[in-house]
Amino acid sequence: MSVYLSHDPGVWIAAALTLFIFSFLYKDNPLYKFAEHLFVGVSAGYYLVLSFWSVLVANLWDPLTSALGGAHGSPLAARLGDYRAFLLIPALLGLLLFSRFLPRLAWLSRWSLAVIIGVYAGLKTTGFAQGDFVAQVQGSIQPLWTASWATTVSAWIFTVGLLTTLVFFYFSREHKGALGVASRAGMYFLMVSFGAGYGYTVMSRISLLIGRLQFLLHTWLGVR
Amino acid sequence: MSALDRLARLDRRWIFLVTGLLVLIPLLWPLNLPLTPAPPVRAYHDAIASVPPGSHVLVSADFDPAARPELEPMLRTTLRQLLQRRCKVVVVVLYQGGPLLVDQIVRDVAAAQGAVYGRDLVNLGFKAGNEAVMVLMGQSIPNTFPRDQSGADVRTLPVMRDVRNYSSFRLLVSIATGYPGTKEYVQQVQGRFHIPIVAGVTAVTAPTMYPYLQSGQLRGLLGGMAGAAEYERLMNERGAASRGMDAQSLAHVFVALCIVLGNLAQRARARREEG
Amino acid sequence: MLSWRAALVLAILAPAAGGAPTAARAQGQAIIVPPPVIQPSRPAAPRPPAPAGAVPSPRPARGLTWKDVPDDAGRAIDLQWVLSPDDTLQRALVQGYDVMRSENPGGPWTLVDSVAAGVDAYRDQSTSLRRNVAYFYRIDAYGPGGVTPQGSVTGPAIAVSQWFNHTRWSALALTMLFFAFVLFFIQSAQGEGRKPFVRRIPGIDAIEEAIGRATEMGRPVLYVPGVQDIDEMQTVQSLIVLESVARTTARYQTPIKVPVTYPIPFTIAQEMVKGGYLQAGRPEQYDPDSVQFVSPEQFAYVAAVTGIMLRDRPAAHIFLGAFFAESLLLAETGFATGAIQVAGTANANQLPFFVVACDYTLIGEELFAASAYLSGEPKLVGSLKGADLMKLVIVALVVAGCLLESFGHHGLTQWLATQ
Amino acid sequence: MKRELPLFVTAVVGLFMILSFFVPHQLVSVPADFLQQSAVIVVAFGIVLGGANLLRVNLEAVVKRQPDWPYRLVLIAGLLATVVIGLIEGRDFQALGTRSTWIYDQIYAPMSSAMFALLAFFIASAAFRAFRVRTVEAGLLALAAFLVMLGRVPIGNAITGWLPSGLRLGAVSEWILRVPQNAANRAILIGAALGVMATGLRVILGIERSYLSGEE
Repeated sequence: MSVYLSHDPGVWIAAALTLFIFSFLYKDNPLYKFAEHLFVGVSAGYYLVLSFWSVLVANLWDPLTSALGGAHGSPLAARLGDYRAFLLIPALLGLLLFSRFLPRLAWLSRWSLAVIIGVYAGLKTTGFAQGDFVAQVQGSIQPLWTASWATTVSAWIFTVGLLTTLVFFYFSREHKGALGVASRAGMYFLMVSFGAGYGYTVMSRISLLIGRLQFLLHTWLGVR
Repeated sequence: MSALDRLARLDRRWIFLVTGLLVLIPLLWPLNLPLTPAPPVRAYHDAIASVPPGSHVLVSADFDPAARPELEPMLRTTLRQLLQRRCKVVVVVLYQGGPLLVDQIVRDVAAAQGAVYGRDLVNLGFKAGNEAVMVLMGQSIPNTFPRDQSGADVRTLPVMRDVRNYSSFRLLVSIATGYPGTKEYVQQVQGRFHIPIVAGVTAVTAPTMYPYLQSGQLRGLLGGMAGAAEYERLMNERGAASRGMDAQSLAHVFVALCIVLGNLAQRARARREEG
Repeated sequence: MLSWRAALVLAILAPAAGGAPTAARAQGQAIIVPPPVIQPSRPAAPRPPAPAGAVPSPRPARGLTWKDVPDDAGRAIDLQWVLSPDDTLQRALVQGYDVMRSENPGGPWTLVDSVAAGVDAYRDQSTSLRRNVAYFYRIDAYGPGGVTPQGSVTGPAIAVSQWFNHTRWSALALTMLFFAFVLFFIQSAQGEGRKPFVRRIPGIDAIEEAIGRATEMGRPVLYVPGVQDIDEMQTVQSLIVLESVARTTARYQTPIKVPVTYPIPFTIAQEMVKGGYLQAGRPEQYDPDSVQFVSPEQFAYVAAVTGIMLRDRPAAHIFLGAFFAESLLLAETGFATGAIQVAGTANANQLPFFVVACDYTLIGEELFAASAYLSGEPKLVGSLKGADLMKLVIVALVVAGCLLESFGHHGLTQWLATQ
Repeated sequence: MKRELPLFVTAVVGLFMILSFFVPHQLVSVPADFLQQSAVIVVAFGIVLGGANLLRVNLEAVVKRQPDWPYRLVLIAGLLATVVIGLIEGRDFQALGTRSTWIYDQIYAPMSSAMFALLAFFIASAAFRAFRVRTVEAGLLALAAFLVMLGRVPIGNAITGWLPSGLRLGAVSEWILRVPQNAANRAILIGAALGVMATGLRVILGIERSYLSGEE
């Protein structure tokens, strides 16, 4: 095993910041606090720049200036994906958000919120109706008698698990008697599912540590 | 004070230390435990292997550096398999922290495979808006991504000549860490535009993908580093994921041991407090 | 029987399988018009004229049919044809096909697109295609020997806009049924003016208990509304619950801290906390800095929140909303501080960590029930009843579906199918 | 009016978006697409608003010399440096070799990954301290975790190699994920979908009006 330290100052900075964050494992300390605050500042700045160039400029400013500059006919002749002067509406709604800095006009920002909430509430409602509700119900339907006994047993366990867990989410009655038994079975299925989720997740978490250690070992210290 | 008693009062920093060492040591001295590809991994590999050469494949790479150790090997191996099959690859990024990282990987693999940027593959870069962007892409991809990652007009790129929307693609590969990701593609795109999807996800999200796998909404699935390593195995490579699996094995055993020891210790303490 | 769409997919997936299309059924009325006059150089086509001699030009494709793509806004037409007999792997006479389009059976023809040899279907959705316009199509086979136009043209093909997407019948029916249930129960609860019965949900009851504990200890309450933007309904739900929580903390005169990841939820969270203090009759105690914008980056956010946990030492941590990997960092760091913790999320893969490290956990739908449960308003509680009735419908659907499948009837499954 | 009109806008927009899912006609799909575009743009404005807010709050803390003000200064410096450099570098700020790329690679990415890597330590500690098997429920949770954890790595199959292939840990963990885990997960998905739809409906119809609360 040989060691070959990196000569790139950037790698040294990255390694130092990594170690600052890891120092939290020992306890909260000034190095961690430094990294924490730097991280919050840089990440917020990064998102700001990203939104500015990739949405505000690319999707708003560019099409708007070209439409108002008369680049392709009437600025109002909108069609799918090309909204021309109509883009002034989201621009106005976006600017209204800044009314929050003026307490007397802060209520104006509700207009922007109203549109955003309306769009996403509507989109999500149907998205979940199709993708999570209908599709999941459909996916749960399977034959309960098959040629292979292993498949049949699994199908029964699956169906019982699904139905009892749904019963667990039933709010209109006290969970007593038969309902109580079913809801208890549902609880057991939930617990097995959570355990499996925990066990499965370990891999993901360890992976991240492996990634960081590989960086420290190979990229920074140059261990071969 | 008994050993179990002392264990019950154990400072969690000792656990941190052991975890760190168990991961570090096999990275320095590998054990090379064997790998067997699971059926969803094989299905993922086969779905790509059955795309006719020359057709377009859409790769949505939605992860940030945090998910890199798990998803980067998947993206690399996937791009390699696609380019070796002479597929035309279009990469998009909908996850905020990802564009730069993905661009580096794409260029790196393209260079290694001798693929020509703009002719064999393109990286359209990032667009904010989550599902809304997914739906917009169903109308028109060149309108949604007028410029690629490096600012070139996508209409001038040969690889984009036949690309209109999802129907221009034979397969959608979603390599995703969270939201927006595979789940949203299944909901918004698979439901509306009927394009076959395969996915590579972190080990965390993998269990929630099983319903989609079972219902046929996903054609194949890579889950976490193990999925990536098994996929590398199918491609006869020994990449970063395969190398990390030894550390995984030891750490998994340790966490399992923690559950057992934690309970033994707690029980001992409870008994002593009773007595 | 194979649907037309399935046939198209099969045809695409098996392009070189002998060249015979799986189901070339004439769905559009293909009218046969006299073959177009073959001109040696076509204005619209990019192909060079055939070199004389050497290689013969390919025989033409035939049997072109069209079909308006269903369930769209009149933006596309599907075409399918029978491959040229020369389109085989052995005889490399065909390199591909040009899809030609005209508004007139006699031309002039414009090139829409080219497809590779072995492909016998094409979906014309070019931006130049207009709805409600009659088009004629022709498929030209081309190869090293030159271009051979199809012997006949097909048309008039018209892309028509539809008012209903037929693949979404099941989603529409079930959504409408569900909405009807919810609205019915809301209406009847409002009419009767009393709260319908809902069983106790311990996790939600624990929220008030936690705030009470914090008040006794004289320490603040930490409220984490998830790490997603406003386009996530869990965030919306969590912000709604935040108002009730803020009302309680205002009543107990306990400070609340709300770090937020995204600006829009941040704006709404401010309104909510302010609203809560207003409702509790203590607007003067509202501290505008109690709601704090941090960063959309999930781990920058976690770093800041764990900072609050360690330095301000809140006695109650309430995590409600959409969570990802950060759930474990938050819950485990919180566990170490000894605070009472209540969590709730619909992100199934994060629930294990909350269940393990928190005192109470709201699972999935319980999170969405929280605002109604906490408010105690009859009409909101009524909507929970609607969801419950829908669950009974689902149970019935699954049982009926499984039985039907067991006896080999696939009707219900197909009706529900979204793909 | 300051409250009712926005609520009305939410209702109209929300119902229209629901409609657009079922109606492909251009009179519906084009405006719906425009609304989605608009939402994306307004959200981007929000990010700028958030940045301004962050700056304001932290500058105040520095001016008032709050206890942690030097760290706040670090935050402000990080924020301003990233924004100013990104804006100066223009729309190609993410190209290879720019300063923005350097900041991303050497500062943002390593810290993000390092925070994430902390999870590896916490998951072990949670297993040791929090996995208390006192009830049947907790026992099932621990058992499933134990089996899946070992079954997902090569070593699990290695130690159960003497069993028939269907009973090896790898196969057992696959079964747990595929059958009981999947069943409960699906019930959570369906329940949550109902919750999302009900909340969406209540918000759209203004029954759950409080997202626009606060004073008039």
